[in-house]
Amino acid sequence: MNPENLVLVCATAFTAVFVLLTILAVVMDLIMRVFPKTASEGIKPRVRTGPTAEAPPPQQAISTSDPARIAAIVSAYRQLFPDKYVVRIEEISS
Amino acid sequence: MNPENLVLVCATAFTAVFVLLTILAVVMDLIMRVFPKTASEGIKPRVRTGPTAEAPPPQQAISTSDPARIAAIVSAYRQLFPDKYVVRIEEISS
Amino acid sequence: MNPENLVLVCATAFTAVFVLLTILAVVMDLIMRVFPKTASEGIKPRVRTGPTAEAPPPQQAISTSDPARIAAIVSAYRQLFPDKYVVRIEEISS
Amino acid sequence: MDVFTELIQSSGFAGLDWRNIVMFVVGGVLIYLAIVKHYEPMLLIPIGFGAILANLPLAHMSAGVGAEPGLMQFIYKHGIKTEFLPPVIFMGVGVLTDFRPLLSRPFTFLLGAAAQLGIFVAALGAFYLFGFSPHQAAAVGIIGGADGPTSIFLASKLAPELLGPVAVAAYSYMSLVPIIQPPIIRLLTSKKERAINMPNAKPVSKLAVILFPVVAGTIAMLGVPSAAPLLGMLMFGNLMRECGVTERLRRTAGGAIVDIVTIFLGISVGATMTGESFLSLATIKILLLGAVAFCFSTAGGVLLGKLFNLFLPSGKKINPCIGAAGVSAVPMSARVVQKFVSEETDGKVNPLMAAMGPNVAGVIGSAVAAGVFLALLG
Amino acid sequence: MDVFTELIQSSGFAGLDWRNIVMFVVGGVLIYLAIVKHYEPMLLIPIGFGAILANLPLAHMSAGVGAEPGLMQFIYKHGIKTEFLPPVIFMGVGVLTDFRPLLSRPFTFLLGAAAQLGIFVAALGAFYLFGFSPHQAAAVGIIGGADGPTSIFLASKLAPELLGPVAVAAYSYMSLVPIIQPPIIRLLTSKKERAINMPNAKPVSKLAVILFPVVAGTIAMLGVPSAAPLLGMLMFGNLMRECGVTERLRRTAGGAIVDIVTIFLGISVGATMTGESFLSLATIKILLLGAVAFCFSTAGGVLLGKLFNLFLPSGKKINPCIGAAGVSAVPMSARVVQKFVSEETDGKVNPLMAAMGPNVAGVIGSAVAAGVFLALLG
Amino acid sequence: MDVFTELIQSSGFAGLDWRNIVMFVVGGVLIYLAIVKHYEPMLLIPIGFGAILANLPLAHMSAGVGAEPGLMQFIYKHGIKTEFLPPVIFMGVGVLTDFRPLLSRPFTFLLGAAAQLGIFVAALGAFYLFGFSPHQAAAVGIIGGADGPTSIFLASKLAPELLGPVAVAAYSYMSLVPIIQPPIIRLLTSKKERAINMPNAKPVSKLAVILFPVVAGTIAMLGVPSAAPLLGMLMFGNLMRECGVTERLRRTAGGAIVDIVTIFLGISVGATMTGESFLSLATIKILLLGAVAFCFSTAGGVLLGKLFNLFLPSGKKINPCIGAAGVSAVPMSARVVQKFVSEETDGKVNPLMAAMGPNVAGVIGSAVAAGVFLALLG
Ligand code: NA
Ligand code: NA
Ligand code: NA
Repeated sequence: MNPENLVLVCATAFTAVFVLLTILAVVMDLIMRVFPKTASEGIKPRVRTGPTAEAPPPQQAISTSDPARIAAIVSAYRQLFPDKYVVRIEEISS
Repeated sequence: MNPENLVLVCATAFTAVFVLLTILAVVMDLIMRVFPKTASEGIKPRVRTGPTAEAPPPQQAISTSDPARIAAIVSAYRQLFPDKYVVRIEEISS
Repeated sequence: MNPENLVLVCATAFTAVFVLLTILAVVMDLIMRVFPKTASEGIKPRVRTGPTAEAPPPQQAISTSDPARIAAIVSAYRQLFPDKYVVRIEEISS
Repeated sequence: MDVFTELIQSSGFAGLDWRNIVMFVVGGVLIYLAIVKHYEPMLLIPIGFGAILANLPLAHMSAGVGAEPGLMQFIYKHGIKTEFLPPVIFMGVGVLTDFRPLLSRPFTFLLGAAAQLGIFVAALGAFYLFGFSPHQAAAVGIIGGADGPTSIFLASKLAPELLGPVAVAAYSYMSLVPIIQPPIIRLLTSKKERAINMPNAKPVSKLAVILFPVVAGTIAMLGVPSAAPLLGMLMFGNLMRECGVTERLRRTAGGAIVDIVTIFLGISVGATMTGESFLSLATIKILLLGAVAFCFSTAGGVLLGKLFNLFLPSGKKINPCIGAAGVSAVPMSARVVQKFVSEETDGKVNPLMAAMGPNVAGVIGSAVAAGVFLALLG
Repeated sequence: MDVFTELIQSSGFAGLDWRNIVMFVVGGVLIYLAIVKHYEPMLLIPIGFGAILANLPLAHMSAGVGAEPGLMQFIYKHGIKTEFLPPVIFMGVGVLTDFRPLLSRPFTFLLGAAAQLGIFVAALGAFYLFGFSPHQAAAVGIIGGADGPTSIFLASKLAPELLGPVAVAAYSYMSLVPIIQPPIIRLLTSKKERAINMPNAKPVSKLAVILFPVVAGTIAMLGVPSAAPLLGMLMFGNLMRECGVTERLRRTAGGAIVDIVTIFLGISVGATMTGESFLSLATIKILLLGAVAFCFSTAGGVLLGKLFNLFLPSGKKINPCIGAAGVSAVPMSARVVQKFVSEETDGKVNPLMAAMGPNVAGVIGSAVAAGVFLALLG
Repeated sequence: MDVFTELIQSSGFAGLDWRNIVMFVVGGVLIYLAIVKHYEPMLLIPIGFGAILANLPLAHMSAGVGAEPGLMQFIYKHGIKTEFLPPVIFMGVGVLTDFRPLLSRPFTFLLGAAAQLGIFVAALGAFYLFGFSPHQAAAVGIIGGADGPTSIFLASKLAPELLGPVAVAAYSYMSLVPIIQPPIIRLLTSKKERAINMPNAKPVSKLAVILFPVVAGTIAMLGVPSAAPLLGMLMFGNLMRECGVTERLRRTAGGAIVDIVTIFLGISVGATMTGESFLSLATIKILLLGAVAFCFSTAGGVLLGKLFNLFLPSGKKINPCIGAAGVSAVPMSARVVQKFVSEETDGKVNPLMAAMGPNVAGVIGSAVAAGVFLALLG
């Protein structure tokens, strides 16, 4: 490819990014369908404040925990501690 | 030595391993005779469960502690926790 | 400079060390005059025993704490623990 | 008196020119921003101090193309020119990144792709408007990927003479994400769109999390082989994170190794910023293009989110704001989106987890973009 | 459409052949064994992932003889070809190894020597039966030393083209010790022999423990100078462990340094496993010979224990089972012996400490064997 | 029998000569001093063991000018000859050093300068009395700076053939500070002078502490550009320490990095000590000159303190003993002064903090001296 034709280079690159990430999305979706989360993996919604460098895990096992409640906790927490964030909510069923 | 004569090479190597490790055994035995463990170094049979990567220290000061008892503890412990092992038994004389 | 004339080399080097460290002393003195310690930085004379590799912070805010008392504490402490040293004295006003 | 004269002449004071002094100020400003404004301090402290070192006359402490041998050039030559340190940082990024939010909402892969738009806009602008060469334009454009090590990796290969300004722009704008992104998101979304709640996330099995670095990594590296140093190490780090049997490697790879590499990468990148090379019109152009790149990347992510909504049924619509997090700048950008949406909805909508999806996808996206640039221009 | 074609052609998918795909499976199997079966995960995770990287067409991520320049080849060239990383691992082994069990029963030095038998049986088999060159035969034989870094060190010097399969065989069989050793021990010992209790151990003074790395190290390195890189660093690490005054060096040498080196050693060794080089009859022969080597080493240790008993008075007889621990594979093999004997005697005999003696002696034994091979063939 | 003969001949025992054995003893003595007397164990354990390694015939474990390729020479060539490791140690020193005591008493900068006197006395003695070349004389003199990495840095550049003895002398005398300094301080001060209390210290603002590495570092490196590798990394480390926003970099730079570099620096410096090079009259001269250097440095600091007092009003006089701490040997020397004065005054005067000022100034002082030597002789 003629490097001077940067429009084509950019179009190729952007297309490649889209195509590749779409493939990854499809493949990972497939994998999750074939190997779904089993019950034994545990249903444990928890809250923990973690170091900011590490991405928080997603809310797991939504069914057992009201998302609105999570949102409320997260929101309230962030009011109090703006530089921390909620990565886990641990519930003790009583 | 002709490298093609691998029998000789192997014989030499195995002999070297034996001779050298025998010398080390003799020398270290001598060192331990010349510098025996002094009383002040403490007689403290203890049990501790350690990380598996590290080799456990040997049973020290056997005289103060029944080896059968150690074996019993070790054995019992391993039944319960097969991936841990006993590296120290701490006795509290009562 | 002729390297053989080591007297001159040494004289230059020693002068350089003096001149440079004097400049640093003046500059840092100036900086501390321009940016003095503010009240908000806290007046907290404290004692802490630290690892020996790390240099201790100086006695801060002498005004609130009798230097003789610090010296007494430091001295007494060193009698007891010759390989430790006092780096902070924390006072609880009562 | 003679000794004193000689002392002065062999000192750096004699060789000092105005550009050195300006660069001392630039270095000082970067250090100031790091300390007071908390702009990416892990990188801007070393880069800022490196910029000072590079401008000490006769000290041989600069690095980069044509630099004289010295400590910084040694680190640059063996760590950056060899393309070793940036992939190692990527290993650490892999160790520190949880891809579950992405896996639990696979469509966010696409938002992470769209949010690379700024890369290409800035590259084209650099080439057609500002007269950069194609190689330089690609290196400048990658700032829009909002990913420091990717920018350093690509710039050191395609346009090492621009490494300093590209790295400074990348890290600075990553820190400016809280200022750059909210107005753009506000401009492109309606009050109603911002209030879309998207509580549903697929459960992610442990097996999927472990297969991700192996399978997705292999596919991505097959797709764009020239991105393999970055993607390979990213996925290797992530495998060490998730496999559960290499705890001590994980801890060291995400701890001591990242720190060691960050220190040496940062200070030697900073040391490429000699006054001679940094104080030029090109740097101003790069800073300008970098800002443009971040804006377009933000917009790209948001707009794709809106496009999705055209086709999605009413109950399944997504909050387009999370597309902005696709620029990467992990995890800053996801938090900016969370804060923005939460404030706009009085705390009712909190899309932090949803935003982490495009956020980590954006890391892969910009590495892929860098790989394609390398393949076609390298 | 043209863009898309070009994209596909410059991708790795086009260059993929069946051997690459087989190697992806091999890499995946190694990762699976590491995660699910806990086979030496610290090494097999990096090696497995490295094997995948090596087989990505056009990615330049393979290493070894004739590999194109790239990240993995960079690590291989500077870390393995220079003979730097394996000795550094040995320093960490020295830091993590307690030689007291060996010192408290000096005769176990000899069991550690006998359990190197498999090295020589396999080397001779490789040469005379399978047609390997003498250099290759030695590199294959060393698998019987059951010591990863020693195998990598020797193979990278004598037969770098076999580095991948040799390392895989060494680490795999080390993990298979619980399966390989018990039947051989059972075959070679009587019920009565297995029940021999050996509670007596000499007390070991702190001074002897400190003198060991210095004195024994010096003698061993004088005896076999070509083993000095391995033995020197092993003993240096052990001196840092035992001297009691270098606590922070000890902690870093046994922690961060081992981890860093393991990561880079593992992934670059894995990256030597291109399909082209790995998928050959030689690899199958090596895996076969490796199994033979482990069996003969186990037998060697046990048989010398039995030979000892011919000359020892009835009260002082040793349990020949502990000889099997002389293969090294620290501490797995000693634990296998402990478990085997304890189960055979209903928990009455527990020779863990006694087995740790030959176990750590075996590390020295195989390093010495490697040194002699180097001296005579290198 | 033939095999056995060949085995012996290819061993190091055959090549052993008396110098090797003497060096084993020297190495053993260094290890003994480190363990029993706690003489700088972090360095003397590696140096002592390295000295043993270097003297193993046929092991190729020595380093330095003309050494054969091998593990130690590899580390030496890539870590020391490249001038990489000593500045990295200095980064760690910067991380571990608190300059507040110096800033709170700025006049102690001058005491830290005066206490470099021994450097120049020893250098002149080495040149005019002992016949060393100017380059060698400077490398020998720097021992009087009482700073290990500075000594290694300068010696490796100006007189690599003397690296071993210079490093051994520097670290040994640093450990002997408690024995060397008190008599000299006692000789030069009166009972009354020792009892001078100096409780007043300026308060030091956080801003001043942060500006110190940037501003003072820049000025010092402008003044003596050839000291930039040492001073630059020292100040960079100190900035990471004090800036408050790079906690994890600070922890790794003062922890794992210092440890890793200390291990490899120490053992490869030790490995330069072959009997051939170390067992010479030059070594004895160097040890003698090193002692002289420490004495004169101590005296220099004390005497400048006395000179100050001639001009200071009675209430503001300083305790001249603290000048002795200016040799550096941080923090040993400051503690020696504290102990000496405290004992002399029955615990009434405790100048520890005041002595830390010249103590840390001495680190800068000797780095500057090394820089000037490099500029004029290098
Ligand atoms: Na990105
Ligand atoms: Na072995
Ligand atoms: Na000094």
